[in-house]
Amino acid sequence: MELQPWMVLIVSMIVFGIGLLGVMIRKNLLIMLMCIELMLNGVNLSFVAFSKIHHLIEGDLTVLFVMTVAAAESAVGLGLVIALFRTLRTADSDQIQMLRD
Amino acid sequence: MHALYPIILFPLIGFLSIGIAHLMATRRNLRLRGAGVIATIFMFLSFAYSVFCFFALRKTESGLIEDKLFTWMKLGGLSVDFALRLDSLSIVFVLVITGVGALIHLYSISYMHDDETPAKYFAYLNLFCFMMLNLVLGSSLPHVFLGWEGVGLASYLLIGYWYEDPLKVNAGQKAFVMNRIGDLGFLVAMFIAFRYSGTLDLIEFQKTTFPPHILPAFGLAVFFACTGKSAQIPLFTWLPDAMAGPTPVSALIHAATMVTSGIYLLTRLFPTISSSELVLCVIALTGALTALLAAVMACFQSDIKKILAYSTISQLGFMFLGCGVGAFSSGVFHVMTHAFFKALLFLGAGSVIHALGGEQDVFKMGNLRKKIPITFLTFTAGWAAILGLPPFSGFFSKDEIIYQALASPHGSHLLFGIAMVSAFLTSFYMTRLYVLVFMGESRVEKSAEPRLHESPPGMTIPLVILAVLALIGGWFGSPVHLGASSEDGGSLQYAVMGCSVLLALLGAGLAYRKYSGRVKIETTFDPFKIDRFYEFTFGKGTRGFSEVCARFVEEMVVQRVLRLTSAIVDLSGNVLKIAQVGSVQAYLMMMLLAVIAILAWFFYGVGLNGKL
Amino acid sequence: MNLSLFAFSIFSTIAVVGSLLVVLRRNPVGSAFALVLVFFSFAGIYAVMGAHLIAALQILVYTGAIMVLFVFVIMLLNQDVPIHDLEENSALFKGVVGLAVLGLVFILIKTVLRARDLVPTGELSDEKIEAMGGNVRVISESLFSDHAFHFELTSFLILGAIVATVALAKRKSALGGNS
Amino acid sequence: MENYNPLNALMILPLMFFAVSWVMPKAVLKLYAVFGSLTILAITLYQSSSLLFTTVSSVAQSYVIEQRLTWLPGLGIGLSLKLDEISVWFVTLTALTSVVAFSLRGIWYRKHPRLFCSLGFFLIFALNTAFLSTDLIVFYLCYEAVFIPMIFMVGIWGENQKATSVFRFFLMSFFGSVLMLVSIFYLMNVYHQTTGAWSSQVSDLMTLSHSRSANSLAFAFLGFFLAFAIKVPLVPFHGWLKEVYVNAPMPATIWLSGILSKLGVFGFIRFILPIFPELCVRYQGWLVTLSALSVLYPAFLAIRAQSPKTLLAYSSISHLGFVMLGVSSLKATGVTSAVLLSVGHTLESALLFYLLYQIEERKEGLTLTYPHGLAKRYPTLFVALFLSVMASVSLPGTLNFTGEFLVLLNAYPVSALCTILSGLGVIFGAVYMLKFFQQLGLSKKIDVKEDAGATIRDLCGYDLVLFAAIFAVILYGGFQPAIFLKGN
Repeated sequence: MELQPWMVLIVSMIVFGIGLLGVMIRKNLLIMLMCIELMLNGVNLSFVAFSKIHHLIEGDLTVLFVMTVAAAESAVGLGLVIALFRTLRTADSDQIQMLRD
Repeated sequence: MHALYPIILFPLIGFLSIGIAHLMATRRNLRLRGAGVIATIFMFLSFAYSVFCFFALRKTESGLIEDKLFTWMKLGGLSVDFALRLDSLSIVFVLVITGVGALIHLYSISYMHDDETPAKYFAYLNLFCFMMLNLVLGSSLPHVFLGWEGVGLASYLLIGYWYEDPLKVNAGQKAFVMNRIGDLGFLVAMFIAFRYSGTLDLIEFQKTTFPPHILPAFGLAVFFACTGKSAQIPLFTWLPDAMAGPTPVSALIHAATMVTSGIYLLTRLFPTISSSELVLCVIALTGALTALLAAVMACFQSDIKKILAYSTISQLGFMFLGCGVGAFSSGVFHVMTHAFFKALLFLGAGSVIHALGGEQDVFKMGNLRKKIPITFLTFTAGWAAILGLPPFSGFFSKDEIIYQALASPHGSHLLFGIAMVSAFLTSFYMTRLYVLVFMGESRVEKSAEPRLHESPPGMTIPLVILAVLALIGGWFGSPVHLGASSEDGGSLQYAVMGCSVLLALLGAGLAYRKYSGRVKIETTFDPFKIDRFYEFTFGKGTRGFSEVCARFVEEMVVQRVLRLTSAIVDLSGNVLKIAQVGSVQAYLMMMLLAVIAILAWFFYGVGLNGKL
Repeated sequence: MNLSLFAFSIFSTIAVVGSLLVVLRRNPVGSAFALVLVFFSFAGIYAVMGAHLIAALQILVYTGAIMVLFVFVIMLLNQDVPIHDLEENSALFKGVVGLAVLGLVFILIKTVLRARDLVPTGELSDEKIEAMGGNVRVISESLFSDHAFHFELTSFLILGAIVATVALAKRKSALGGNS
Repeated sequence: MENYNPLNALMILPLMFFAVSWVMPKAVLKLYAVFGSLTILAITLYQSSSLLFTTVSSVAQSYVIEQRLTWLPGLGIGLSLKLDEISVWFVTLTALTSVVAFSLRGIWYRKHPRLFCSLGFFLIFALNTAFLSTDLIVFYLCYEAVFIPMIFMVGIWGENQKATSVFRFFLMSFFGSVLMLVSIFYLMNVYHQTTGAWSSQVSDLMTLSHSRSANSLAFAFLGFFLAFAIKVPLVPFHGWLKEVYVNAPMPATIWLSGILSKLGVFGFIRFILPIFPELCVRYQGWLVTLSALSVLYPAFLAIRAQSPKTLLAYSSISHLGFVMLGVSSLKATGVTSAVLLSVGHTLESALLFYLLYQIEERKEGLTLTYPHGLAKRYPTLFVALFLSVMASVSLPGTLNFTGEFLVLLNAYPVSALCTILSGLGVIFGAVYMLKFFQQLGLSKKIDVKEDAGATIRDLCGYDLVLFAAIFAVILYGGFQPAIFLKGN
């Protein structure tokens, strides 16, 4: 039995799901950010898998771009966490609801 | 072809130059002198040119001079030229306007000598003459309407000339609005005319035959317009109030020219108007009733100008009666003679007021004949003319109308009777005025006594000229020949003539008896209370209705619906706000569920029919 | 079962377990290390699949850059203590979320399994890529020729991120607080 | 440059001024705004001179400038512009109104001047594009874009109850325009079903009236009608207007009454009449009745108005009722006269609001409950006010009279009753405008302090020239309306 791309896809979906689960049930902003990274990784993996399936190179390219975005995102996201923590002394997402109402 | 535009150009130049100069002077806090002289010169130039045109007109074969200036409106089938047209009817009016107008300009120079802003006054006066000339020279209905509204504007400005007095301003506003009410009739008449004839040219559109059911509507609309401008029932109440303006204005606008434009219009449209029996009947009856009503009201006034104002309304009633019985030429004849003697009377009254330093109450005058002899003599001429004493001008024109009211195919005994009673009342109230002012004992206030003086020549010269015209003006006969023939009626006419002269003398005698000795002071009394009736019905009605609109319709319905809508939006916002819990997890949860739902629908909902 | 499949199964097991650890660890530091584990195993999967460039970048970018950032922030904010936010959520909520996520994953897996029957539309099969000089070369050529513009655009993105981060870090009272 | 279309200048120029206004030094900003709007006016006049100043219709047809740029080819949406004898007036009026609005001193300069300036230029851009566009979607976008500066202007520089008024303005206008959007989609969909192609071009959608029954288009007709009726506004939909006019800063009021209301009129002429000819005929009675109501009812409200701005706001609705009466006569001549009257109304209301602002700047004229007696102290201002009031009561010799007269003349065969009722509006117009004029200008002000207004001089210089220029157009149109009527 060979390594088939669909197997990779299943793994990617599972990791994506676990990341999503984490975003939803954790309230610590840092961990939520990590879980978002998990989700992004899951998607990256599926890109590579689809690239293999379709015999295209664009999937791999997209992963490169996603990585750039992810780096930028985590930089800004962590900057935000720091800024928020400075003002509110917490990293709990439920405590941050100033825009409500 | 002959150029006509100089007639209207002179007053226009006068208006613009004096107006702008006045404005520039006021900005620099200067008082402009000499404006009156310039305005008067322009009017005399215009008059001279009109006389020139008069002779030119007599030389033409068609009896018509037309001067097209430019195309005004052109849309679809409509084509309106801005053209002047002179014929035997309009030349009468042009000569009266420019001639009497020039005299009144001359008179005004002295009369307004002490005024603060004479330049403004003369600018307005020139504007009025310009508009009035447009009215009578216009070749199409919109052009006449231009003048029609323009004279209303000038009248508004001149009535409210002393604008710091709210009463005067209100009088001006009243005049403008009531004229506007009449103007609606004019507009409707134009719409009807255009709809059924496709043109608005004064001559062209009358060549078409209107459907019989539309003819009365057209005629009544025109007549309604005339009641506004010429102060007839039901729109006459503005004219007495219009006396708030300077006296020469009353003489020019509210006696000699503007108020007669209704007669002009009816006469101009007489082929169409006179083809409807109903319209003629309404015109005659309204005219007769106005003549009677105004004459009665004149008997109860104590303000010298108000008496003359009611007298004007009454005389206008006579003119309409003349038109209504089909004797358009008699109406126009009376317009001419009336212009002379009523302008004379008003200017004489102005001279009296001037002499007394602004006093207008006839019960504070008396025995002035020695003090102001020229005014007295000329006023006598005017008085005799309006009474219809032969050989003064009023005799010829008024008696002809009274005679036509009886003899014309449209006339009747009723109209004749009303006319006779009105004529009697006319002589009564005019003699009352005359006696109270010039005869009897002096009731002039002691303080005013020493200042009594005859007016300067600038005022007396026009008086004399007008007195001469009032004397001989009737000998020319009617200047136009339209409608019912005014041929010699034989013995009936002489009988009517004799009757009316007798009645006039009777009225004069009664008034003399009553007012020549010691008189009981009468205060102004309004027997019909029409003004108050209008105020209570239309005035209050309009304000009340606007109040209802604002309070109920606007507040209760329109704004409430709007508030309700905004409340609904608010409410739905509040409902949806519940979802905004402020917790990221909750938002994610909603998003997740939505994504699942969409995916499930996408893959299993659509896919159910065989795709997946 | 060949070598690549074997390696793949090892890596994927580590990845899944690591992911679970990321989610379930109380201490952010623990989560961070589990995440590193996941990143490494993903790099392994990429390598097994022949995407060598991505595998290398995965380690460089994620583990090298992003993870360092995370750890820095954790230390900076003194978050290296157990956090009991997981217990704050009600069991019901967690259950519903779990079910929903499961459902989503189920749908996704069901969907991607269709990929088994897909006919390749592109021309760059593994063999061809080998012939053209390998994965890295092909990607690079494509990146710097066809997609050069997009590549340049990402530099703007990063520039923006730098500016934003500096701005956020600099402003003491970024949210109007009075610290 | 061979593809350069002159119409682009009408859109690009305002955008350029919009952008540059952000970097202008505040000291020269006012000058910049006036200069910018004058430049736009000059360019507009130059670009459209061949259309504008001709009096012949047949020639005018060939001057129609069209251009097409596809944007979403799949849906047939694209930027297609057309400058014809109708839109040319509205584009010119946009520029002219903006000159007047920007010429107001002070009011917007106190707070965020750059923002105001740029919003103004953005407004010109959006209006120009809306008036030029023959593509419904593009028109809709610009129609909505016009709200943005308006809402900002009222919201930031407005008075007392700006929040409520902005909200209502937004609510009602948005209500209408969303309906219009739905109707546009509906029409496009019907067109797709009929022909198999997508298009949002008026010229394409016009053909629907041949192929589809009137009933199937009734829904879209209603949507368009509501949108434009609210915009104009016609009477039952006028609820938002008073508050907005009164609370808006004066330049915004000038824009609102001068040109935004004309957007609704333009919509009726450009879109409703050609796309739904049968429905227009079917509901003509309603259109005419609503127009007559829009003339009369606001006139009654204006009679009891306590503040000059309220009065002018109502008078504006009343005059627009006349315009709509001309449109709803459904005749080419009626529409032409409605456009003519639109021009007259824009000029007249811009002048009145402008002068009212001048009066308010002299710390006067905030209420009509007592006389102000301006005549004595500011004679030129008073004369200017008088002339504008005379234009407003449509005295013969002004553009407004020509317009009103022709409108009524064309409406009379349609409905004599409604025409006469509208004619009553002329009378009430005289009543309330004279009240306005009298209370502001005439009589004596009670307890007037002699040198209260001595610091500010009479109307002069630039203001006077501006007034004279605009009033000259009104007078010119009063006697020579040929270029407005194009020999139609």
